[in-house]
Amino acid sequence: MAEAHPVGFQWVMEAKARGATVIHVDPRFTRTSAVADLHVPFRAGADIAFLGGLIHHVLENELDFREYVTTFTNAASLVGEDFLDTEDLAGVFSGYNHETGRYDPISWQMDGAYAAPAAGQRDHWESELREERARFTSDTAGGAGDQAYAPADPERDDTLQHPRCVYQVLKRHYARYTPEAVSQVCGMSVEQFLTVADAITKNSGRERTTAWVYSVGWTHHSVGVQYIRAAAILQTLLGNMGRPGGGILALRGHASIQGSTDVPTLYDLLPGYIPMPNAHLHSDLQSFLDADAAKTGFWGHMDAYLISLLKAWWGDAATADNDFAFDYLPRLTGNHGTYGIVRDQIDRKTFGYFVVGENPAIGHANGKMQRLGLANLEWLVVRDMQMIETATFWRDGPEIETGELRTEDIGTEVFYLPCANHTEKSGTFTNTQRLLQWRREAVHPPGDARSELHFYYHLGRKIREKLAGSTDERDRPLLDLTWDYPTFGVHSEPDPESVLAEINGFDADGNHLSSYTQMKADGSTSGGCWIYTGVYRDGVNQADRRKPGSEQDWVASEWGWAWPANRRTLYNRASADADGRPWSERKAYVWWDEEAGRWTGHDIPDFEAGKPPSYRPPEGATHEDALSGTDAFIMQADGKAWLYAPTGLADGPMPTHYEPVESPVANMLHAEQDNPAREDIVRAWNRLNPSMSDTYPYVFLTYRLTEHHTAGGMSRFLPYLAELQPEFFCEVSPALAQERNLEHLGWATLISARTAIEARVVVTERMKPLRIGDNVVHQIGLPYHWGSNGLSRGDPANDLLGVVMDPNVHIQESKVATCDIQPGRRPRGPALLEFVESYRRKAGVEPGGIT
Amino acid sequence: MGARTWLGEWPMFRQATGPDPLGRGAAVQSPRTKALEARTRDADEVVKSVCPYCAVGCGQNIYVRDGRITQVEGDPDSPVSRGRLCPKGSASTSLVTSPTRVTTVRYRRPYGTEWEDLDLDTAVDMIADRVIDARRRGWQDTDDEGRVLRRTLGFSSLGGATLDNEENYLIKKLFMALGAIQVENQARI
Amino acid sequence: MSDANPAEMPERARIDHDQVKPRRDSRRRGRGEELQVPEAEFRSYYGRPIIKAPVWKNPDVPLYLFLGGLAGSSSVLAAMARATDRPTLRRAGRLAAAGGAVGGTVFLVHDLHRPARFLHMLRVLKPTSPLSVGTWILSPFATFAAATAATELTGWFRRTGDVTGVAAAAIGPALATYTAVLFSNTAVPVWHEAHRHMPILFGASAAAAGGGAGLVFASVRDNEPAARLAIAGAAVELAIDEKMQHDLGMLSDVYDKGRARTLMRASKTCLVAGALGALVGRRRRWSAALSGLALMAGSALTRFGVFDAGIASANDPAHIVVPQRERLRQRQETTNTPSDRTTPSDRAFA
Amino acid sequence: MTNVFEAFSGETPSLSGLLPDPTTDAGWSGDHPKRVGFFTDTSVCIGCKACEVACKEWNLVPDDGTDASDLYRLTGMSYDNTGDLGASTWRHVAFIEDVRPHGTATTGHMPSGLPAITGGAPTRDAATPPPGGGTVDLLALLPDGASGATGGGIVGAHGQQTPDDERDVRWLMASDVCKHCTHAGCLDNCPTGALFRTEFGTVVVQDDICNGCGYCVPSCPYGVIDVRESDGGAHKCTLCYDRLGEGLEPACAKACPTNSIQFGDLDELQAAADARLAELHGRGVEEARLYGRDPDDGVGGDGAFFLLLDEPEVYGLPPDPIVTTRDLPEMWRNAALTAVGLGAAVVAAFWRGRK
Repeated sequence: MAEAHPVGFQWVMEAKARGATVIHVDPRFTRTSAVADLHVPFRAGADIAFLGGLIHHVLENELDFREYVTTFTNAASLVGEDFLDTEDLAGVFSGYNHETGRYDPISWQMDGAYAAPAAGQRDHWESELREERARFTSDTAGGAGDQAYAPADPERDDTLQHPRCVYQVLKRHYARYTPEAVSQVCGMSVEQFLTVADAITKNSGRERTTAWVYSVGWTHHSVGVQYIRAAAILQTLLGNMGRPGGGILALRGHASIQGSTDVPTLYDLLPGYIPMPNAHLHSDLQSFLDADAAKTGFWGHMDAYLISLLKAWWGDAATADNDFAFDYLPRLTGNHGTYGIVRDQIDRKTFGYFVVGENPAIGHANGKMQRLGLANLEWLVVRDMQMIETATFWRDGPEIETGELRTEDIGTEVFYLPCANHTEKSGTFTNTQRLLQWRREAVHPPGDARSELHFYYHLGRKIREKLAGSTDERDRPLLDLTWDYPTFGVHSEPDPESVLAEINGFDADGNHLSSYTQMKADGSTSGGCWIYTGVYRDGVNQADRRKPGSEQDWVASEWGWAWPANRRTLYNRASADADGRPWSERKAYVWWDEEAGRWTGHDIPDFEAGKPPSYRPPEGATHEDALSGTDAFIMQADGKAWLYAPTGLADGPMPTHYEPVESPVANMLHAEQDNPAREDIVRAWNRLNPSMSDTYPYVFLTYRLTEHHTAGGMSRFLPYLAELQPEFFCEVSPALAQERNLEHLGWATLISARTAIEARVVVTERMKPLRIGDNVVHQIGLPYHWGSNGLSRGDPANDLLGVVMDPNVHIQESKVATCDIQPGRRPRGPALLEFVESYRRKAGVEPGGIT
Repeated sequence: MGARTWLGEWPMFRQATGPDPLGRGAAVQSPRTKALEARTRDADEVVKSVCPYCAVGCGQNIYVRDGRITQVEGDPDSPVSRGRLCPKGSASTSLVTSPTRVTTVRYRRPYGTEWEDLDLDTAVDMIADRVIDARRRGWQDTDDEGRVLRRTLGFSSLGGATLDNEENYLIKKLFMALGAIQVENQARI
Repeated sequence: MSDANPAEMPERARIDHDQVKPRRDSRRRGRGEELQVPEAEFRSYYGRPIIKAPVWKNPDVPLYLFLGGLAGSSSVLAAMARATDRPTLRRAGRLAAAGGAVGGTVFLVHDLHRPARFLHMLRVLKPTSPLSVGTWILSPFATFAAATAATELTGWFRRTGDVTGVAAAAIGPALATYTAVLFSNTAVPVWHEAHRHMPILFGASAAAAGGGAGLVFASVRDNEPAARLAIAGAAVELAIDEKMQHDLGMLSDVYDKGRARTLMRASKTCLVAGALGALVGRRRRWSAALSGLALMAGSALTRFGVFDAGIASANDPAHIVVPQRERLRQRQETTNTPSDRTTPSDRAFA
Repeated sequence: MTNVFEAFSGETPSLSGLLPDPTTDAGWSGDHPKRVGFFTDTSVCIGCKACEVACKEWNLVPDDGTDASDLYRLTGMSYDNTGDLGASTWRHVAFIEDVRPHGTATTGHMPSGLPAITGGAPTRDAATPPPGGGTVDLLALLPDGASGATGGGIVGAHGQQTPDDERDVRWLMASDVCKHCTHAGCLDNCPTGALFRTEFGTVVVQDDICNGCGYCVPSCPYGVIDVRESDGGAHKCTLCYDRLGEGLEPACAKACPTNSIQFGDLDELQAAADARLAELHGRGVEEARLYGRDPDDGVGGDGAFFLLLDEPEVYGLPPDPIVTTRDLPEMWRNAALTAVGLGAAVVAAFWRGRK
């Protein structure tokens, strides 16, 4: 955190100064480790073993916050009798189809209740199953479907003793994750593990909370989603969710990466985590809502959210008669994630590509794959501030040097359009804690530089003009689109506040909505992203509120605006006990004011303000009315935190340790080596290193440095930053340096089945060899910021990576893979290809290539 | 300048006559130094902004003078950052005033070996044509089983994590209306 | 050495020259080769220099030192020659004084990185700054010496020339010795620690140079005082140099290696040869001139040697750490307290 | 104020020693602002280098990173690639990777207040198999492990490293800066008055005056100031003199994410530093010490002082710096006497000379 989010880290340092214990668990010894109370080095890719060990420690010693667990979680619910655990099936759960490599989750269901599957791959379900369960469910992606839930309540055992209750199922599942096993798998000592376990359990409960902070070190894995699930289970058991100083905090790496998920430029989501409709199941609006919208909880209002969105987009053209233009939305049939898109580019199935503020030739896994995609396009639009490698791949990409591609043979037409920077346009970023902050324009962009708002607005305007008068049915959505934003200035810049107002939404009279609860399913309201409704409440740009922090309390709720409804901590009802009293005075955050008959506190309650703790839903209640006064997790259909997830995951209801796809060691916990449900791309340009290979014996991990930013477009070109970390380097331990004759500051060549790259060697005691079972595992650290352009240059670390993905979210495993390392510089030109091929031959990997 | 003034300005004279005989402080201060002031003092305006690098969302104050940014630094009012910035955020002035920044359209024709110049309006027009063409060629009305798709796979988009919400909103909205489902960004990476 | 713990910190005790990043100034590149470390164990930051070596130009500054000394002693020699009616010695001294002063000024200005601002030196007179004081010594001296030389050459205003000659002579010795303070009042260990020796060394060196110049340019009839002065200067210079290096202790290692060693050895050879030559060969014109040249060369080489030794000393972290540690240790012993209030005894944790 | 003779006779501490108010000593009237400075607490430094960048941005200092071939190069000194303070690096973050036997470092470890782990594994050495039954002979796995301790360049320099060793790695970071000494050698030696003490008690180069004589460079006992090749002027931290006048804090202190760099009135900073030191010592961080805080040290105390976690020289700081001006009266005396001696020698050379 100190490394990539230094300013956020000030709060950790402040907590430390007040007596908090800071523990850093990371394969690397980073700047965070330097100031942490304890650094626990361990093996990359072993996090679930570690977290599972902690869960085991909590359950085995009954250290969970029992009152919290019984009040707010599904610990007491009984799992259906059909469920079989990895303990029973040699490392896989019941429902695994060995031929398709996918799970059928029907056996994971709770006893007596169906829950809809959710986040994960479309077309996940076997067709007979799909039909059987279509009455209840739909397959969707993203967050929304998680909560789709049939009304029946599962069987419970509030004593937590029933062998099929979640608590016991969990306990059995993690029984083998003993401290000794953790030590073996992770390469940390039992003492270190127990120190951590002791610290987090002692610092959880009524009086204290523990927070976990993670970044892409947890998500960039073939089991990435389950990493987060494991942390969620642990935090829920310890009662650290919805409470001040608790939670699982994702540190995101881009200014508005949270915003780009909320208002998604993602294929599988509509704004506000409404899933994209799927061709298989969603023939019309009603079937979509039936299948996907929960009946209970706040997702019960998905109809209002979605219809308001359709009204925002298609205005008067969206009527009750035409399903509010639901049919204007394109349909999904499968995975269209970024790696699939690039594969289609290479196969020339898709012809054009907009790359805006991103540098995939450097920043994405398997750089060769990315550049081959670019080279097979018909046209490419790059919008950036500096001349990044993605725009220049055709003249100086690594494949030009090796002769795999020739500039004269690359047919891609490239448009490089300069863009405005953050000071040259107004708009909102959504930061990592869901806070929308408005930036005001300071100066006009120079030359041809324009904002994306300008570019896309005018591009859309031109396309609409060119297609005006078309009678083609497929052009209707375009021509009916509400696309008339007021513009200003010499460049006719669209007014971003008018866009924000549209996102916020209007009621039937054209007044700005002040809350998503005002949205209606009858088409009388509009709103582009329901979770953002309220940001323009009263016609005031709430994201532009700037009451100084020094003039507010510590929650600072009058600075910017947090979704939803300006709540700063989600599910904060859980900061009070079943009766609505704070768990402790020290940890008071939101509580029930009996006299006023309202929830109150430091933050805006993430709960219906007037619903008393004693409320119990009447029979047949729907929507939020179906949740009781203790159901703090209001977006969940059952209002509970799920320790066991009967649905929504493509790779099991409970996190299980699988080795990374490229691992130097065997899975010591389960017979199954790696995630059986993972996604692969089997192509010549994406060969994988075999696990436990002598040819690729070392683990490497990629990461950022404080001094640079992602793929370097905003840092490598600036002298003040370039000079601070001037060259690409690899970090190796003295022991590995000795083993491979690597010299400090000398060159090393790193080789994987994809390619070979060279880096300066930095020998440092911060890297440590680990004992994993009977093996000694060496890990190599690779910051990934470099490319061929800019002031500070070097080979791209991501070129070394292959693409293998988590089945839930299609995110690549880029935080751990294997390689070999040799002293000296890499071969140049065609010799490089032969060099890499020789390694593949030696390892028994199929030949590489560019097709 | 009269001789008297000149003499009075001569540090040695001030050394001899003032309280700084060793010439280490007040006596040797130059008129320019005396007139020194922070360059942010004469800013035409101070614009409230947010750091463009990571997702912490640190507040920034942008100092503008004559339509140019003279300084970017932390906004002490921000309860997120309390005026502090990391090295990248601190380099924001360099970022926005970078001499290597490209500010004109660059165009590489198919199989071309060099960049060419292109008018911005022409470029956007050409892109619009290509979008329409790729959309048509990649269009799918139904899948193999006859289910309605109403979409195009002709082109795709990547990026958005450093863009504003309003911009992402327009991208998603436009692409949905075009039937283009292949919109992705860094959040998947 | 109070604290170094070589067993525990082996890597700190050695300097890996490859690890010393060259200063980015191209001007100074390559000095790392001279960087030498004594046997003593100490800790440092990657073996890098702690203080900055002077950025003064070579040969400008050593030559300035030499010329200042030459001019300073020559001016007195000239005045005395005038008083004792030794016209060739007078003429030689006056011209040497003026030449030295003017040449020295040129080198001094040239050494500035912003030479156009030379006159900024005249803004102030700072007694804390040897260079400021030196400027106020050099300026009038150069004026007087140049005026004197002008009268000498032209034959005009002879009486005025005699007066200015005396004035120059009154300032001259100060010009010869202030440069020792100029060097000693820096953080360069081998210069500062020798601040008691350096004035004598530089004064003696000035005597050798001035005397040498007299031997070169004056007739054998007039050159006896010059020979005496030169011989005495050389003798004192040789002696004080020995003493200085002895008193410097570990710091003197910079005189025992590299270019400084070569220069100092050459200097000694020249001085000895010149002094002997002056002693026995003063009465022959050619041998007097040769001896004079050798003495002048010896004087100049000393300045170059001292300069180089200073650079090497500044670049050597051991020269900073080891003596300062020793100083701390002694202070702790004398006060018998566990160091300063804010500084715990080092490595108490070890 | 003081006069020259008092200063040089040692009657006033103008040249060295305890000088409570160097600002007034430099001729500023009694109602000058309080002396300001930096307290850099390296125990909370995360080495982010925001200070380096913020400084350069504000002061328009050129980048300092290219070598002779105009390329940016790694130095190999951990994450430090700017090397040292200089004309174009006014804040410099040092990185020290320090390895020591397990249990000897108190920084970076669980506070002693935390309960001990009951039944925790005993400390192991490399020869003992780890709990859980690892059986591999580790030394056999590591080629030449035992004998290679001194071989292989830096590898050997670190000694033997094994997966099972019990060594603590510390990574110390410290942002160095001009010390703004009470007795500043650079200022004293500056012959033009370009370097001067401001009304805030700080030491600043006036770029319009400096003629690049370079005397300040070796005068600094900390190696701070240097002449910039490109413009010939001497440059160093000004403690953001132009900002102070506006009531702004210096750019580095403002940017510093963890408040490792604290700016303020010097007396308050000293009090804060003393309290912080006591706190750390109370927590068992015995190696913490203040550097440059004492007003009676060799430079009369620093305007910018530090809390360090190791010996100063480890950070590239001199352990006991002095201002050489302290010895200046003696040096002048010696030089004057020598000058007289030289004059006398010349006169003597004419004694009874034969013509």
